[in-house]
Order: sequence, then structure tokens, then C-alpha cells
Amino acid sequence: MHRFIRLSILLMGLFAASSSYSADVQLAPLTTADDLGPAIEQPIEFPHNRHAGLRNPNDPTNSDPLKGGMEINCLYCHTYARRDSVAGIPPIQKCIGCHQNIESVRETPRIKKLFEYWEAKKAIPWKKVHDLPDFVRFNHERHIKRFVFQQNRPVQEVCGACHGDVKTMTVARRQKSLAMGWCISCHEKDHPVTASGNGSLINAEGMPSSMGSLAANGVSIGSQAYWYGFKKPAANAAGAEVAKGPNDCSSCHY
Amino acid sequence: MDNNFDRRDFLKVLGWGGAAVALSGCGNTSVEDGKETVVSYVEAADYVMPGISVYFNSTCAQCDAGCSITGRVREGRVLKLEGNPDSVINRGKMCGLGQAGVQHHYNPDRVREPLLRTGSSGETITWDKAYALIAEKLNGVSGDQIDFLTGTVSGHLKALLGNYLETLSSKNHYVYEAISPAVQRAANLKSYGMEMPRYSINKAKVVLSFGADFLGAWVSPVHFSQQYAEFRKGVDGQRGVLVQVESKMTLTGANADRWLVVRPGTEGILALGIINALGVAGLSLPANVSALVNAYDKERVSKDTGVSTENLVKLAAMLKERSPSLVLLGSAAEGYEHGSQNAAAINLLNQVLGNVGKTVEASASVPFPQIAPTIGNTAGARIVNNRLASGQTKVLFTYGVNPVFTTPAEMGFKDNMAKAGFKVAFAHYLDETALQADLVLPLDSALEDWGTQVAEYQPDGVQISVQQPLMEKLHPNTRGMGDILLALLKQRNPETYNAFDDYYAYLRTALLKNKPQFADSGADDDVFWNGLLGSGIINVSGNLNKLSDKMAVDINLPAPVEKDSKYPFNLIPSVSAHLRDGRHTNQPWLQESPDPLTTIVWDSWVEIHPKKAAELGIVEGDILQVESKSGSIKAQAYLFPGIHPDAVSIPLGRGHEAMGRYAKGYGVNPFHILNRVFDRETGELAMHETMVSISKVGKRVIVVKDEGAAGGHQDGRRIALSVTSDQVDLSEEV
Amino acid sequence: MKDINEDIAWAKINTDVLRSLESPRKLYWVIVFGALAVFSVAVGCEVYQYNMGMGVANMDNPHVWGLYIATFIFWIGMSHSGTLLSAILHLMHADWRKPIYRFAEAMTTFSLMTAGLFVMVHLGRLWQFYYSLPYPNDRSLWPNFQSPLLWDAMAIFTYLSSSVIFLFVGMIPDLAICRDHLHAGWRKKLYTVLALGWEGTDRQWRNFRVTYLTIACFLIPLAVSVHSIVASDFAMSQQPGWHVTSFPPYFVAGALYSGCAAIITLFIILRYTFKFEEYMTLAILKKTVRLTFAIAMVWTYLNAVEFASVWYSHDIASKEVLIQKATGPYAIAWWGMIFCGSVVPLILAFKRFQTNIPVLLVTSLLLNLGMWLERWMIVAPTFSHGIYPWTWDHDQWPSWVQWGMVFGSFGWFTLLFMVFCKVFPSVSMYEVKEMVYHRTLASKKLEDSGMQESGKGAH
Amino acid sequence: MSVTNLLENWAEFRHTHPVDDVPHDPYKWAMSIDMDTCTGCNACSVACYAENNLPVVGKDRYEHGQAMHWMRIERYWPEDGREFPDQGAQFLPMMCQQCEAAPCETVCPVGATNHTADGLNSQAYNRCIGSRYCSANCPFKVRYFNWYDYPTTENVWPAEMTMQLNPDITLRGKGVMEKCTFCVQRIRAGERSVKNEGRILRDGEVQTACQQVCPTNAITFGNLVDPDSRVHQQWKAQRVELTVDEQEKDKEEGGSDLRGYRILEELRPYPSVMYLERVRESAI
Repeated sequence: MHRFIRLSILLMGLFAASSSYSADVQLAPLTTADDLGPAIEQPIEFPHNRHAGLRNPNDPTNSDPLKGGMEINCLYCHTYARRDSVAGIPPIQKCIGCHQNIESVRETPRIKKLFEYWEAKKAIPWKKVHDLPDFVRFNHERHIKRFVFQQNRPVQEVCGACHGDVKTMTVARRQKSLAMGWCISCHEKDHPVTASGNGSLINAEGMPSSMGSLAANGVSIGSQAYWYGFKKPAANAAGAEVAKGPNDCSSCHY
Repeated sequence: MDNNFDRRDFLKVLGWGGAAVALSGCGNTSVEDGKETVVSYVEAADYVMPGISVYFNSTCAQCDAGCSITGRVREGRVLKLEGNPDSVINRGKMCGLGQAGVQHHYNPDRVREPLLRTGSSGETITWDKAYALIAEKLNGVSGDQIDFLTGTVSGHLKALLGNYLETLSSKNHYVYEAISPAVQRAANLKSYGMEMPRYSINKAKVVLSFGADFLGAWVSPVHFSQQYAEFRKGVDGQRGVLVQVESKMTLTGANADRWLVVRPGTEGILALGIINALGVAGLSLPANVSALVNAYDKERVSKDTGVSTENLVKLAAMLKERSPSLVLLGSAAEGYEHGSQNAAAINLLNQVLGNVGKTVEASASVPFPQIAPTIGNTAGARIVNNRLASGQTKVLFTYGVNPVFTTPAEMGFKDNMAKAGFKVAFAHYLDETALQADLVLPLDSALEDWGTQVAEYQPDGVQISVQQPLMEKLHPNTRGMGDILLALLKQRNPETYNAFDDYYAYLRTALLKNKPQFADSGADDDVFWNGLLGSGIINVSGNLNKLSDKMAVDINLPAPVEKDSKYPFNLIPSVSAHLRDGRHTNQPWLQESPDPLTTIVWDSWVEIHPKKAAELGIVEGDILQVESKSGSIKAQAYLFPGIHPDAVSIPLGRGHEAMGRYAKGYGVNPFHILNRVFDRETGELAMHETMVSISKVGKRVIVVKDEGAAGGHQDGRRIALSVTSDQVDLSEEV
Repeated sequence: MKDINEDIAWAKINTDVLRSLESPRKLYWVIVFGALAVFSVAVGCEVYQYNMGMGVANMDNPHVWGLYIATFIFWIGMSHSGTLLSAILHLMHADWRKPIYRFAEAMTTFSLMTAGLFVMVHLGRLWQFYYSLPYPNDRSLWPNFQSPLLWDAMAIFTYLSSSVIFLFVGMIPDLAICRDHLHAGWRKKLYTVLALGWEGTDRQWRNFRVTYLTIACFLIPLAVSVHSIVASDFAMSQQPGWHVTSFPPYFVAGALYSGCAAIITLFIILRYTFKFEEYMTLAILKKTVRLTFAIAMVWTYLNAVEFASVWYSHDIASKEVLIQKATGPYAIAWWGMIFCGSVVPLILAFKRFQTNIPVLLVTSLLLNLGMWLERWMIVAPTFSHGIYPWTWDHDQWPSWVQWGMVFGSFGWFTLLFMVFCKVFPSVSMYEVKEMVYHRTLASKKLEDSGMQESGKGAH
Repeated sequence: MSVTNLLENWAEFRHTHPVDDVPHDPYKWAMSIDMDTCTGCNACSVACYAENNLPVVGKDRYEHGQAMHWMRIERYWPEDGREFPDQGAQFLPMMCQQCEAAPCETVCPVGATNHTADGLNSQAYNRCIGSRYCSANCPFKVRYFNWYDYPTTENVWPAEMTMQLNPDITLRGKGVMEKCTFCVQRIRAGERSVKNEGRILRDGEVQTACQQVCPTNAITFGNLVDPDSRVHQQWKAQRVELTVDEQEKDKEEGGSDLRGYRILEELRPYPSVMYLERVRESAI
């Protein structure tokens, strides 16, 4: 009997300790180790590293395909990302636009395949790599506008926050968990609110006068959304709560 | 919208982005990699961005009001129809019927291939074969033996149709609308000098409507609804007063300040009675009018119509005091043998009140008569029916009509149709008429087709509405009506018509030819054309008709008929805003959208006054047999307070025996039991003249409706509140 | 009449009880297979409903709750009797509970498990049930701690786990007996493990007593809170007929009531099936019946209080719901509840019926029917006659799927119960021995003092 | 969210209440519906079907009360026992009232329905487990449950009709509660686009589908905290306050001559929809 009681106390203690520890651990911030998704076979093995990878400093002409990239801006091909909720796959037209002038690789198997599609005027059946469930509405445009255009961060850093270091991959592969908690880990975090960021939203023209008092405070937090998963935002100097980003369920789910 | 890529690819693009709609709904909860395919464009049009909607202006083809619409298109699919704010007709607004246009387009029961009847079965054939067949069948048939029976047509389609008839040397184009204010048009022509003047509800302080359901299905409901909103806000700060006189409450009646129930058919008597009362109240009447209404003193009128003398006097006093007013007349007043007389009496009231020129104003007529609308009436079907019966018609073309469904069974249209040698139906669905045809040619939906439409009722100048495809064809083997006519014309007259590749080319050429009348003549053709497609409408000033105000006093109203003991009830076939004559019954939104007054869905019903029902021991849901001289139907009873106790009402539009999964087998068709009685002057079918008997068949069903067990009662709770105008201050409202 | 024959030898007790693990009457197997068949009806219904959607149960908007919730409350209520008999009466030293508390306790556990099933089948998205559990997850989400339904889930889980522990701890000495008396086989292994090395030493007995008492003390407030929380599901809402302050005690009373009635039923069945006539004596039955009668009257009183408070309140909507219950489409069920719940128990007041087994069996079943109707009448009429008149009383009658599930739940419960009785001693051997011993002592004492009295225990 | 965070902020749990705070900046979405101009034509209801992917459930399911109309038009008759309804019927468009202290929000076990900073009562479909407690506690009964898996039900969306579905909205499968969202997809799209421009939404930039289509402009929707918005001006002119359970004007002796009111206000859900009473002429 003694053993039984002792054992059970021990077990319960262990359970309580381990669960409270795990429950209290903050979610992984943006920079943590990657959560690699499965490798995906695409109709054309598209070399992201070759297109977006860094130039090889030892090879200014960039002639060796194995040793360096073209440093093409992500938004050059994924052009919808800054204007649209979806980033989009570039139309084949875009690939051809460049590749019809690049004779050096014209006869490689991948490019031949590309031209086959082009000549048949057939769309390439790409597989979707970052496929969120249908009830999640992620908006590329806002993220790009905010971080690239308003905060002047490097494009690859901004895209890489969710898509990982694509410039080192051939076919893209999911690098982050993309689970809701992972998204929240960012929205909870204290983003720097710059003058061109949240502040300007409030100071803009056309804003009704009665909202002037809000100008310094940023967007105020809602009443309960953070309870279901969001950290209560810190108050700023004026004592008002400042949101770090959209934090209602209905910002992403509707 | 010409695209270089295949339609299928175009549609598949919807697989893009998280924005796609997957039928799994909320099924999977985790991130999935590599399961779904994204198909990129081969070549992307500048304006197409996945995830972002583009809007194209076009024209609503659900009724003939000519509302201009804006279609929301995304990834090549039209998603939703919204109103075009630039249109003077609908000013950015829509009715439920119009919005259901997408369900006409996406309807799963559309005809997809040309169908040829061989004996009792049908087979799909190619278009070439279909055209060849038509040419073959027309061979050796004289023009006089070829009939076209269509619905209301306007715009360039009408012009093309006229040209085709000309090449066939046929003059037999009959335009048929089952529900059409044709009697009224004839009366208007006499009274005002034009068939359809402009009515300004918004300028009137009092609107007295004799059964005109201008908020529901009458003439141009979206336009009139907007006028009504202004009218309620008031002229000179005085809120407009609506008085509705009818035997069965319509949607407009339900919104009236005073709803006066009138004995069916006595609307004209009431109108003359009001004139009499106006005279008594001190309005000076012309001598001949005075002589006419002399006999219609309030006691007699009250006895004949069932409207109390008190109400009559009050109404006359208000009409006299609050000017201008407006008197409208609708199908309830005109659907009798003496419908024309009723209409004349009601128009006379407008004239006596001095409304002509104030709230009844001159309309503009279309400067291009070849595209002006040809308005349908019921006489069209009657004539064709007679011609079919007598064997005069050898080849019959039908377009936009369903006479087998919408004519009284007594007329025998279905059987007579069999007498024609060759029947061609241009159809979207296999409706009752198409089923009788020998050749069924599948039409493009209104959202895939080019065209122009000119509405009869024009609130401001003349608006020509342009119809353009909002997306690629859904089914590869359907054709636009214009394209078909063009192909047929090419058979007959290749020299002239081979110049046009398709109807689009024809339309563009025709419109560009008249460019000087539409825009700066100096404008570049492409700029003009793109601007036109962008706006979706062409506004021309039109020729203002001359309003006449000639009081006709040769009105001869029959005394109310005594009740026939065998058929004691007047049958009122009611017209709902959504289902009209039944051509849209297969649009599920409309089937499931409750009737505003009874909240019944998906079925027909017989409205009967609760008092009468109590007398006859009828309760809600009892299946009633409604029998007229010419037939009988069975439908569930619904106890409805807004109906004359001597009348029963059954809505039109349901009771299809064909037309696909959403229409077939739901409800009954009261068209079929209407008696073959016609207006004496115009020959229009007198839809309200049918007398019926009702009897319980001993079965009871649950009425499928939105209304709960409390009926229309609020049970003392403060839910829907009402206040009288003297208790409220509207002046400060925003 | 004595609660138990004082002359029973301890060895005979062991033999008699252990015999129930070996060879019950044929009826046992009839009941087990009958229960299995009945339960499979529920399984079939659930499979159908899971695949098709909740619509097949014929609920509607706004009538969104049906028999599932009503039957859920019913089963939760059933569970309370076990706690009453085993924990409350234990603390009150009413030793006549001893022969019957074990199966009452088992009844608690199994009816809770049945009730839990109803929560599950009620959910529109059963497969997402885990969203309602508070555990750290990769969505960073917690359930809504403000929702009575969440308290409910927590309370039931706590109650269930506590009851299982209580049942198990109370069985340890008996499991040791089983271990020692049975031949080798899977059962012996099972008992060996479950007996936790029970040797019956003084020290073990001391620890055992303390543990058992502690859990009993813990269980009583828990039992009261569980049904109070179930009552909160309704009382915390804003709906007429539900928003009643007296709901928690009313629910607890109803729970004890239905539980006691069920004990009578099972008492009679077990007594016959496992030939427990010597232990489950009519004297004990009589006491149980009296207890039931008392609770029935408490329930009737609380019912009257509820009606009165609604009737004299200014809440028109609630009053209308009450009138609707008595006169509307649910009138038969509502009057049935009044009859079965308040009139039928009057039979129990008559001494001659207090030991009449056929009458008691019928009565107890009627009482349970009444209590089930009570739960239905709490849930349903509010939906069909709520605050908003437009939505009143759409066509709503539970479909065969709902009825099938309700029906099948009895099979599930009976199955669990019967299997338990076959595998574990359903009469507590060591406590009956205690009882016999104490009774012997007591009667000796009484004899000594010359105040012979029968039928009453010494305590 | 960590346990620490949960415990630390325990006292703040849903503390916001319209009576105590003014949480709504810069937006509070609200509506007003003029029942004197509403004609009951059902255009709004159809627009809602078109915009929000509502399933047409068919006759049988409608009979069982399983219709999914987020916006329903109720039709009331006068209750004074007159033989004919000679002042017409009364129509009331009823949809989710987006209550500030919504009874549905507190009871959801998983928090699938909750309040947003801009004053909406949001519904996270995928969080919903289908307990239906929210509907049970809704005084207006405007929540609709997916009794069947409509996307896969025959003849609800045949293949062609799926092309009409609005990709901006999740298609709800079986077992999920849904209701009027004030067209949240339009609000969110509007908010995003003006954020890019660095300003806030002006009146009229976001319209709900029902408002957009209404032929008589009976529905006004907008930002209640924006003094330039029509909805704000209407509420102000009618002296209807969001944060009270009884309006000042109603406490005045003899009542007021204004016609704005909120339905079931006395239950204290603080609805965000103001109705304007129907007017009927007294002279006739």
C-alpha cells in the first residue's frame, strides 16, 4: 500500500511538473529550427537556388550553373504577392520571356520541358507546397507591403520568414510548421511599430476628428480575442494597449 | 474576354491560393503539402489576378426591365451579379430575381447539345446538321406558314430577327408574354397618348394603386422600389401615403398605409365612385365626367365594391387635399372581360385629379425603331394557337416563351402544336414547350452572350443596355440566339451576312454605325467601343412623346356579377416577384426564397380568408381541390387574411412538369385551369375571370414555410414595431 | 425483519459472492446478449448520424438540442445514487448500505460513461472533440473557460475518475479474496494485479480506511457540484424556462431521485439473477424504498417551487413556456412527468408495497420514466417556445435516430453493468462480513441488556 | 498561449463590456434598418445566399426547419383582431444582431464564436465542434447549423454551381454553426486595402451584400464610431445608444417621437442593429 501511494504521488508530481513546463514554454519564435515538410515532386524540377541564390563572388559572369545564383528578386516571378492575397505561380509566359534569350541552357532537359508546355499552350500542373487549409486566409499583400515596402526589410528575409531559405533549395519545400500557433508566435511578438507602420494608419488624412486621441496609441486591442490564444499586448507609454498585428479569429478565419 | 488559353485551364486556376473553395469545407485541419495542384496561366491577361475580382457591366436578362448589372468575375468564373450604379433604371440595385441570374447560367439542367426528336426519343446532333435541317424544312414552305413565337424582344436581336423573317417573307412574328399589362397599355394609349408613360411615384404625395404591384412584379420593380423609398421620405417633408385597392394583397399592398379590399372586378366602379366623391367634396368636374359618375354615389359604390363609405370619403378627401397624387393600375384591375373599361375608369381618375403632366409624364421613345422593344401580350399566343389549330402554321419557332405551360389548358396549345410539321425551340432548358418541339437548339445563357436590350419603361431618356459575356461559355456546344439567327440568315442571304463573323461582329458594326448619335463622332472606334463595354449602357435622349390628356367618358362598367353557386370563388392567379410566369422556377434560390406574404417555399398554395376557411372547416395544410369549368388542381390551403372572402388565390410559376430538378414536380400550375375568357376590347386573356369551387380532399400536409407556429404574431414582444404618422417626427431623420 | 441474517458464516459469504463470478442464472446471459443487441442499435444510429450529419436526428434551427442532452442529464442523474449510497451513507454509518453499495457504485461509474457518450453523439463535429480540452497545443488555443459546457466536461471527467478510484479502492480487499480463491487463469492474473499486494495486515487496513474515507469525503461535494454544473448549462443561459435560480438543487434532487429508483430496479434484478437473496434482503430494500420516497417528495417540492417562482415572476416568456409545457404539444410528456414523478411514488408510502417486488419493479421503472421525461421537458419546450415568436415550434419530433440512441444507451449501460457483475464481486464481501459481525455484536449487547429489538442496526 | 499568460491575465478575462469601456477604435460596425422603406422583397436574402455560399437545402429539409437563410424576412400581421390587415403586413429583416455582449459568445465551450475589436460577433468555423450551445442561448435564433454536409449533398451544389461559390468564404461542412457575419470578408478586404494606403475606411467603402442590393436603401451599414458615417448619424438622430439597455428617450414621459429602437434590448445583449419603426398614415 505504501508503495502504491508513494508511486502515485511520484507519478502525479512528475506529470504535473512536465505538463506545466511544456505548457509554459513560449512557442517557437520565427528563427527556430525548421519543421521540414515532405519533399514534393514537381513536373519540372525548378531550381530556386539557381534563380534566387547569391552570385558566386569568384565567378562574376555567373557561368557555372552549379556554383551560384542569379539573385532574382522573389517578387519578380511571384509578382502577385505584393498586390494580392495569393503569391501565385508565374505564368509560363514569364519563364519564356527570359529563357528564349538564354541560349546556354536552351537544350537542358528542364528547359526543353518548359518549352514543350509553352508550345502546347498547356499549363504546368505544379504541386502546391505551402497549402494552408481552406479556412485559413493568409494575405501575402499585407505582409509584403508592411515589411518590404514600409519597413524596408530585404525581400528574401521577409519571404523567408514563412518560406524558409528558398534560395538554397531547388524545388521548394516547406520549412516552417505553418501551424496556427506558429503564426501566432509572430503576431504575439512585439513588432517594431514604425512611423510608417501602424502609426501612419491612424494619422492618415480623412480620419474622423474624434479619433485623434487614438493617433498615438495604435490600434486598440479587442475585448477577448487574445484570450483564445493571444498574449495580452503590452501597454504603451500612454497606457493604451497596442496590438501587434491582426489578432481576431476573424482576421484569418471567415 | 478573349483568352488564348483553354477554358478548362482557365477554370482550373481557381485552384490557386488559399482562396479556393474546396468542397471539403472545414474537413482537414492541418497543413497539407503537395496534395493540391495549382495551374498557372500560360499567358496572363493584365487584368486577371488570381484572388482578385474583376467587374464587367452587362444587362440582366431575368425580366424585361433592362436593369444594368455588374458581374463579379474571378479566375474566369462569374460569382455574383450586382447592380450597375450608373444605370438610371436600377441605380446600382437589384432584385432577388436578377441576382439569381447566375443560377440560370450555372443551372445543371441546361440543354447542352442540339437535340432532334425522332419519334418519341431524342438524339443529339451537330449544329451543322441542325442548320441544314432547318433549311431543309423551310424549303417549299411559304412565308405565311412560318411562325415565330417569342417573348418580348428588343435591341439588335430584334433587328436581326426582323431581317430573318424578311428573308423568309414571313410577317408572322408573334410576341407573347403570359403576364403583361397589355390592357393597360391600350387604355393608356387612349388616355395619355402613349402606351407607357413615366410614372413618378417619388413626386406624388398620395399613390392610389389599383392592384399595381410595383414593388413586386409590375413593369420595372427595382426602379419603382427606389422611387417608393423617396416617396416614403416625402415630398416637401410630407411622407407619401400609399393606398392599395385590390382583392388579394400583393407585396405592394402589404406595404400600403391603407389596404382596401375590393370585390373582384369592381375596381372601375370604385374609381368612378371616388370621382363622384371628389365632386361631392368640392372638386370641380367637367360636365361629361360629372354626368358619367353621377350614378356612382357612395352608397351604391360601397355596396358594389365592399369598400365602406367612410373609407371612400376619407380617401377622396385625402386625394383632393394632397396633390399631386398618382393613380396606378395593375393586373388585378385589368384581368376581366371588362378590363379595358376598368382601366379607362382608373385612368380617368388620374386625369380628374390633374396628375397627368405632374406624376404621369411623357416618356421618350427609342430613336431607332428597329431596336425598340416589341412588347408581348397574351394575344400573341392566342393567335398562334388558332393558326396552329387550323393548320395554317407549318413551321413554328419558339424563343423565350413557354406557351404549353402558360396558356389555359382549354386552349389546347400542346395538342395544337403537334399539328405543325416542324417545331424548333430555341431554349435554355427542356421546358414543357421545348419537349414538344422537333428540334431543340441550346442557347447561351445571358451571362455568356452578346446583345443589347431596350426596356419599355424608361425612367429618364432612353437607356440601351449592353449585354456582354461575363465568362467563357460553360458548355462548348451552346450558341447565342444572335449567332444562330446570323447563321440562319447566312443560309438565306450569304452576300449580306457573310461579312459578319459572328453576332459580336454584327453588334459592334451596328453600334459603331450609330456612333455619332451616342458619343462624340470624333471618338476613335476602339475607344468608343471599350468605353461602351466598360459602362455597359448607352444613354440617348430619345424622342419625347406627346402627352395627351383627353378624358374619355365612354366607360361602361357592368354591374358586379352575382355568385355562381357552382363556382362561388374568384380565382386570383397571383404573380410573385421571383417566379413570375414560371420561367425562373428552376433557380433554387428563388424556390427557397420564401414568398414574402405567406413565407411558403418550394410549393404552391391556395390562399383563403380565415373567416371563409372557418366556415368551410378548412385549416392550414388541408389539400384543396380547386375546380374551374376547365379543369382542377390540388394544392395545400393557407389561411391568409389579405384576401377577399369570396376569392381564392394560387400563385403562378410553379407546377412544372419539366425544366429540371429544381422545378419539376414542385407545386401546381394555375394557368391550366384558367377559363378561356378574354378582354372584350383587346382580346387579352382575362386572367381574373375564372370562377372556381373548392373542396377538401381529406388530406392534410405540413405547409413548408418559414413562419413558425406563432404565425404572424409577436405575442406582445417588442419586435416589429409600428407607429402612426402623427406620433412621429420624421423631420430630423438622416 | 433483519437487514441480514447474523448467522451467515464468513466462508459462506465468500462462496456465495464468488459464485456470482462463476455461474449466474441463465437469465444473466439473456440479459447480456439482449443488452448487446440493444446497444448495437445505438451504434448503428451513430454510424449513420456520423456519416450523414446531425440532420438525420431531426433537430432543426432553432431546436438544436434534443433527446441527447435530455438523456445525458438523465444518466448523469442516475450516477448520483451510487455516491449517495456508498459515500454519504458511509459517512453517516448507515451500515445497511453494505450489501448493496458496490453495485450502486458501479452504477455511478457506468451511467457516467453512458452520459459521456451522449455528449459525444450530440456534437456536430465529434472528430474535433479535443478542441474542448484544455491542453497546450500547436494552435496556441485554450477552450473558453467561461462556458458552462466546459465546466460540465471538466466536472464529469473529475467525477468519473473519482468514482472509478472510489470503486476500485473499495474493492481492493475483495479483489484479494478473489485472487486467493480463484484458479489460475486470466482472471487470477487480473485480480493479482488489481489487488495491489493486499495482505490484510493491520497497517494496510489502517491506510485503507483512511484512504477510503478521504475519497468518500471528496466525492460528496463533487457529486453535488456535478449536477449543479449540469444545471448551470441551463440556468446560466438566458432562455425562458432555463434561467431559473433553483435549478442546481432541483437537478441534484432529481438526480438522487432517479438514481434511487434505478437502484431499486437493479437491486431486484441482481437479487434474482445472482441469487443474492441472503444479502440483498427485503429489509434493505425497504430502507431503500423509504429513502426513495423521501427524495421523491423533496423533488416534488422543488418542482412546485420552480413553477411558483416562474408563475409569480414578471418574466412573461418563462411563464409562457410553462403554460406551453402543460398545454402545448408536449403536454402528454409533461403531465406524464408529473404523474410518474409525483403521484406514482405515493405507492411507496404504503408499507405493504415496500417489500412487494413486482410492484416495486414496476414502480421504479415508472419513476425512472418520469425522471427521463422531466429532463426532456426541461430541454425541449424552451426551444419550441423561446423568446422569439417567429421561430416557435417548427416541425420537430426526434427521429428514430435519436430514439434509437436513447434506447441503445440502456443496452450499453446494462452491458457494462452485467459484465462488471460477472467479473467483479458485486456484493462487498468484506463489508458484509463486517456487517454480520457488528450485527452479531449488537444483538448480543441487546440480549445482554434485555432490550431485544429486531430490524434495526446497532449504529 | 502559455499557462503563465493565462494565469496572469485571468482577472482580465473578457472584462471588456460596452458599459465600462469604449473598445471600438477605429471601427465599430453597426447597422440600421428602416422598416418604413423595407418592402419585404427578399432581395437582401437572395444577395446573402449569393455572397455567403449559403446552401439551398431543398423542400424536405426546409420542412424540418433546417433552412440556412442568414437573413430572413419575417412577416407580421396586426394583432388587433381586425378582419382584414388594412394597414398591410409588417416586414422585418432579421439576421445576427452582432450583439456587444452576445449571449452566444460566453457559452461556446471552445470559443469558436467571439467578439472582435471592431465589434463583430465572429464565427471561426473550423474551431466549432458543433455543441450548438450558442444557438440555444441566442435570443433572436439567428444561428444556423449545418445539419448535413451540404457541399456533398446531392443537388445542393451540382458541379456547375460550385463555380458560383464565393472563394472568399469558407464553405461550411457538416456540424458547423454559422450565421450572418456582416460580410466580414468584405470588411477584411476593405481594411487591408486601406491599410496599404495608410488610412482607415470611409463611409460607404465597405457595403454588406444586403445593403448593396436593397432597392429601397432600407439598410444602412457602417462604422458607428465615425461621426461622418450615415449609420452614426442615424443612431444619433434617433438617440439610440449602443451601451445602454434602456434608451434615455424611452424613459421620458410619454415616450419620444423618434422611431429608432433595438429588438430585445432589455435582455442586455446590446445589439448592433437599430431598427426604425414602420410608419403608417394616421389620416386615412
